[in-house]
Amino acid sequence: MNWGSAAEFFAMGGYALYVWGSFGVCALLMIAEPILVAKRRSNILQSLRRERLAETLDNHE
Amino acid sequence: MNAVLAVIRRDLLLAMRRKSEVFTALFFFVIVTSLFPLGLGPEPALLKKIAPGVIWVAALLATMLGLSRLFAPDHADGTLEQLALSPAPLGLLITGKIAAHWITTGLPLVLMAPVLGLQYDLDAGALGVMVAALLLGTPLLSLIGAIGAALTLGVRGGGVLISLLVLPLYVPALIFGAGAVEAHLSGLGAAGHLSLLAALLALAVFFAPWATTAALRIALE
Amino acid sequence: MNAVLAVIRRDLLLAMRRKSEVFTALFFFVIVTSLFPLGLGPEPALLKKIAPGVIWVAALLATMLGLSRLFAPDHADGTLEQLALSPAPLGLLITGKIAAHWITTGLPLVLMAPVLGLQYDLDAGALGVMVAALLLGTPLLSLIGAIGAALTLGVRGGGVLISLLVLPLYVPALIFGAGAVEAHLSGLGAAGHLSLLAALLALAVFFAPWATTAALRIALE
Amino acid sequence: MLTARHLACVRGERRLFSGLDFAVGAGQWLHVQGENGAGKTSLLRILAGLAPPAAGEILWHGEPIGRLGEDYRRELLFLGHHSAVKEELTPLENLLFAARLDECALSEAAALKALARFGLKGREALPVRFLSAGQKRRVLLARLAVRQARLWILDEPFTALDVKAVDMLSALIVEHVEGGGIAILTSHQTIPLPGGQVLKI
Amino acid sequence: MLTARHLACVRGERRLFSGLDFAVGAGQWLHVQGENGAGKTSLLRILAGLAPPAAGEILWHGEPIGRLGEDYRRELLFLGHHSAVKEELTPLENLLFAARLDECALSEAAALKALARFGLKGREALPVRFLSAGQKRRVLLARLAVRQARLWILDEPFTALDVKAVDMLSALIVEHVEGGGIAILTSHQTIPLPGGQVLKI
Amino acid sequence: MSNRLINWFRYASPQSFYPLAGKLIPWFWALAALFGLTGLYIAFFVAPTDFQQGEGYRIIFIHVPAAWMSMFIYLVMAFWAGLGLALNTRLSGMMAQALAPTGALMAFLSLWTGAFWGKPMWGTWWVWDARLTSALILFFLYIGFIALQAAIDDARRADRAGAILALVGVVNVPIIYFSVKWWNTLHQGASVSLTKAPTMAATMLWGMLIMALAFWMYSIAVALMRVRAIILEREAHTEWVKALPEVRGSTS
Ligand code: HEM
Ligand SMILES: Nc1ncnc2c1ncn2[C@@H]1O[C@H](COP(=O)(O)OP(=O)(O)OP(=O)(O)O)[C@@H](O)[C@H]1O
Ligand SMILES: Nc1ncnc2c1ncn2[C@@H]1O[C@H](COP(=O)(O)OP(=O)(O)OP(=O)(O)O)[C@@H](O)[C@H]1O
Ligand SMILES: [Mg+2]
Ligand SMILES: [Mg+2]
Repeated sequence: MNWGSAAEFFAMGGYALYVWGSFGVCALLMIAEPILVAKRRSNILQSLRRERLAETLDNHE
Repeated sequence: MNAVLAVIRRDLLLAMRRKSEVFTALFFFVIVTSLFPLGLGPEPALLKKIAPGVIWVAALLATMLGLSRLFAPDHADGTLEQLALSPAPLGLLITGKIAAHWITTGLPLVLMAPVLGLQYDLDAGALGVMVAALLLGTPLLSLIGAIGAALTLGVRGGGVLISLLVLPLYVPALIFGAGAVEAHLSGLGAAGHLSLLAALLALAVFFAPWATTAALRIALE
Repeated sequence: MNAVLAVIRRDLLLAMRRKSEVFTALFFFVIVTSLFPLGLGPEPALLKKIAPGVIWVAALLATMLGLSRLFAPDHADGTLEQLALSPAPLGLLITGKIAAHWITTGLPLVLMAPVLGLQYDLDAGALGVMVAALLLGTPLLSLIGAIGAALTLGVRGGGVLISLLVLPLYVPALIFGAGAVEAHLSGLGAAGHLSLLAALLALAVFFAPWATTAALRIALE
Repeated sequence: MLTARHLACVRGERRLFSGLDFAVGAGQWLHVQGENGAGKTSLLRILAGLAPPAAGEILWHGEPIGRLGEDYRRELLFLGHHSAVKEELTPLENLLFAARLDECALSEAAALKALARFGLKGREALPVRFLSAGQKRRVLLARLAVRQARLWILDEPFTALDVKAVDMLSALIVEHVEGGGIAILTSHQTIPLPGGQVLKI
Repeated sequence: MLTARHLACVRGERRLFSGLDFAVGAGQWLHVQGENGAGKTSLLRILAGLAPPAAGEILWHGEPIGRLGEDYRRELLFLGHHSAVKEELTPLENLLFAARLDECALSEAAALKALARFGLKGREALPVRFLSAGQKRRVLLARLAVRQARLWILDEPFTALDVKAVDMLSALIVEHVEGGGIAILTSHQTIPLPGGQVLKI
Repeated sequence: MSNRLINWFRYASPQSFYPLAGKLIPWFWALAALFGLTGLYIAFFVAPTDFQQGEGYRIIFIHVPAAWMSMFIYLVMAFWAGLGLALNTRLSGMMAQALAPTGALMAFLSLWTGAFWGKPMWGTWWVWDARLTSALILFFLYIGFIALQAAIDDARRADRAGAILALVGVVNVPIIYFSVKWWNTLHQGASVSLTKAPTMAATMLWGMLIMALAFWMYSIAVALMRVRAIILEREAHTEWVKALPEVRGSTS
């Protein structure tokens, strides 16, 4: 175990900006990417469902 | 006024529709600034010295690249005719087109420049001056460029001819723009250069749309 | 073979007819290399140091400028369809077009470069190396550029997209080309760089027309 | 009332026509006829004020159009071979933009209706680039159904259109003319319209 | 003998046609008909081998055109909306280049004669850019009089032509077909030609 | 045709690949999380402080995996692209398209973390070192690929144009790498160069490898997710997509 306290951990021996700047951006992007992809998927699913609905309505007319 | 907004909106929409349009002008800027070190060698001291010049030349070229497409597509497909036939005054509509051009090409450059400055090892103060200079300078580039674009319209081989017409006119912007950063780096203060740039910009805002419109009318005949 | 010659002849004729075409690529080259002293200030030692890099970057940009018009007009007016329908193999005709492109843009740069080198105070030996490097390098630029031009054909906003695709691929040519002159200046001898350039050129002569033709066929569908 | 007096047009060193006189009043239409290269397109562009005539003058209600400027342009709708249809935009976007440029209010619903009338239903959201030759023309012509203009100047409006579209367009022109409008057309096909002056150049 | 078997064409997500079967033999001509956007241009491009069909195959004398390659292209003349006419070059230069590309010998005198036949006398040395819409089409069509090809595929050859030119072109096509050639045309106007199969899509 | 080959072709069709990918994705996410957490634990709590670089060196645990993945993904992308061009299978192009953004992300991360490492170590955000420069150019190649595909709206055309670009790029990447390297070593600039990586302690190496595995699993998971979205977009009008339970949804 390298760290005496949480504060020490976050200070990263004076390299906090650099270490957390890297890890932070990395985490951010790696969380954002799957969310964006999931959103893309839900968008297309939604429009597909809407089309389907329109089709069934057309058929009922 | 409504018509002007329509022109701006449509041009932005077209830029978005062509998707790559905005980003490629930007990436061209990025790539050209990255090419210079490859041609020149990786010495930080040398690179720092040429940074303002390189960034300005790259901004100038990036703006210039898109110029031939400022009016040419509109000329080819008759939009320009329709603009001239619109009840709204042509000069105003053209100003709208120039504004849209700046938003899609100039503004992204201004926003990207600090990152490139870092690559060339510039400090925060110099970066600030550079951004200020670009903020004044890129609209100037769009305004002057529009004149060149209008003059070469319908002239075959116009795409390359533009650069010939426009680059000499860009020289003052280049000198004051790059000069501002250099003056700051050498401790002289950039205020003088920046206010000269601002004066040029004010001048161009008055005269460039007028000259552009006149040139366009000639092309339309 | 006859058809290839016809393609080359016609492209040269078109370049002449558009008059400005040849000269403007050349003038662009001249103007960019002359902008640097303006952006950087007149320090002879600094200028000499950056000369090979600046000249190569300028050559590269000058070649790139005309690329979007390598196939686009032929695509728009149906010439490309007719080339594909010609009994002669398309790959050969395309090689002809690339050759014509080099003759109209690359060759004039090679011929002009020594004069610009003088501006930057290069000596005769360095000028010789530079011409040799450009003679090997500019066809390489045309060949690689043709791939980019073909890929972006019919793609809206293609003109600027080309630079994004092509500039990264130009890096080796730039490094060895500018490197040759620098190596000569620093007394190391340019033979190594030049032979690498020649090797790259040989590679490109084989593969680039093939890739270009494949890309054009996609655009035609 | 559009009046032309002693119009002449010179292209290069070739005199295409000269001493052309005619007048078209409200509720009338003019069919400009001539061989290929006779100068029909050139004449229409001159009438629209896009190019100056080599000699003569054009009057709108007795006033030279150059002096009228905006007032003339507001009454005019000129459609040439490619009038401002952007290949990247959809038919709907093109139509809406044209309306805004003309400074006439057009709701999206009205635009959709106009497009449907021109047989573009289902293609409202497809970039024009993908459309067929005839469909492209229809996008252009849809402006006729939308814009309120007294004077229509149409250069070969019937090209590339199929039979149904030709009929529909003719009906539209008849309606315009009967409503007191003026139309000036060129066409190599016989125009299925009643009445109409003929101008041969 | 050109045979199409079960051809289908899909553009975007739209199926334009499918299951198209026809055969055109020597001395016959085919009129492809259909509304705007039906897929005529798409069909002609497929027949010329410029685009692959979504399904089906095209045979030339019983062999798939893909396999024939050069041998098919040598027999084929395809003229679309803008086929390789350079605006900067003169009609004469355009025609000479087209001939060289087709690998057929054409003397300058013969080229001039062909142009004159198409009513371009006096315009041989004027850049095409200055020509009128109809004159541009004529430059393109002059290739018909020059090139020896068995199969003509022409997309709306009559657009923009005046009455005289339409007659002249029709005569040329009749001559070609009667000489054992094959022609495939589209046109929205009625074609003033005798005989001919009709294909509706 | 042998049975194996038929099977292979079966999965090469988007229709059968779509559910398969759906089943695989959770597993890759689980593996990514597992390796990621282990890797982070090693990175922050097991690996000792570096005697030269202090705590700053811990960036290595994401920097190197990102750099590796950025190069590896390009190869995989080019492989799929080439396959698509040669065999004309629909899925290959979609795979290439799905991989590109993740590859670009990795390239960006290697640049970003490298810069954040370089500042404390060398005192500057950037030097024109061979490895850095070629990483930058690789990033440009990704952007070019993505921009080209985005600019072409016909999907099949975009696939094939992209494939040609990817193949041209894959020939060029080694050429670029060596040319940059040669350029740089010939010059010997004034800057610090990182030709010699610090000889690594075993725990560091392990941490790095495990993080690399985590990145790998992450890339696969995201690429599979994206390829599923792409399949839905492109095959939107086929019967099988309309019959999917997620499309029929709760409305029926
Ligand atoms: C923007 C800056 C940087 C970029 C773009 C970058 C890029 C790369 C790349 C592409 C690799 C993988 C190379 C390979 O495996 O062959 C790599 C590995 C590595 N980098 Fe960086 N780097 C940067 C900054 C740094 C800095 C500042 C350091 C440390 C002082 C560093 C240390 C390392 C180490 C130790 C490796 C692993 C070497 C190996 O496994 O062989 N990098 N970097
Ligand atoms: N620079 C020039 N020198 C000589 N003649 C020219 C020049 N520019 C144009 N022309 C001629 O002017 C005429 C232009 O005619 P215009 O386009 O108005 O014809 P049009 O009646 O519309 O024909 P079409 O029915 O073919 O559309 C053409 O005959 C063309 O050859
Ligand atoms: N990406 C796409 N998505 C949907 N439809 C498309 C797409 N691309 C083309 N189309 C449609 O395909 C058809 C193309 O038709 P084509 O150009 O072959 O028509 P045509 O029969 O020649 O018509 P015209 O008589 O107008 O020349 C058009 O209906 C067009 O709307
Ligand atoms: Mg006309
Ligand atoms: Mg058609």
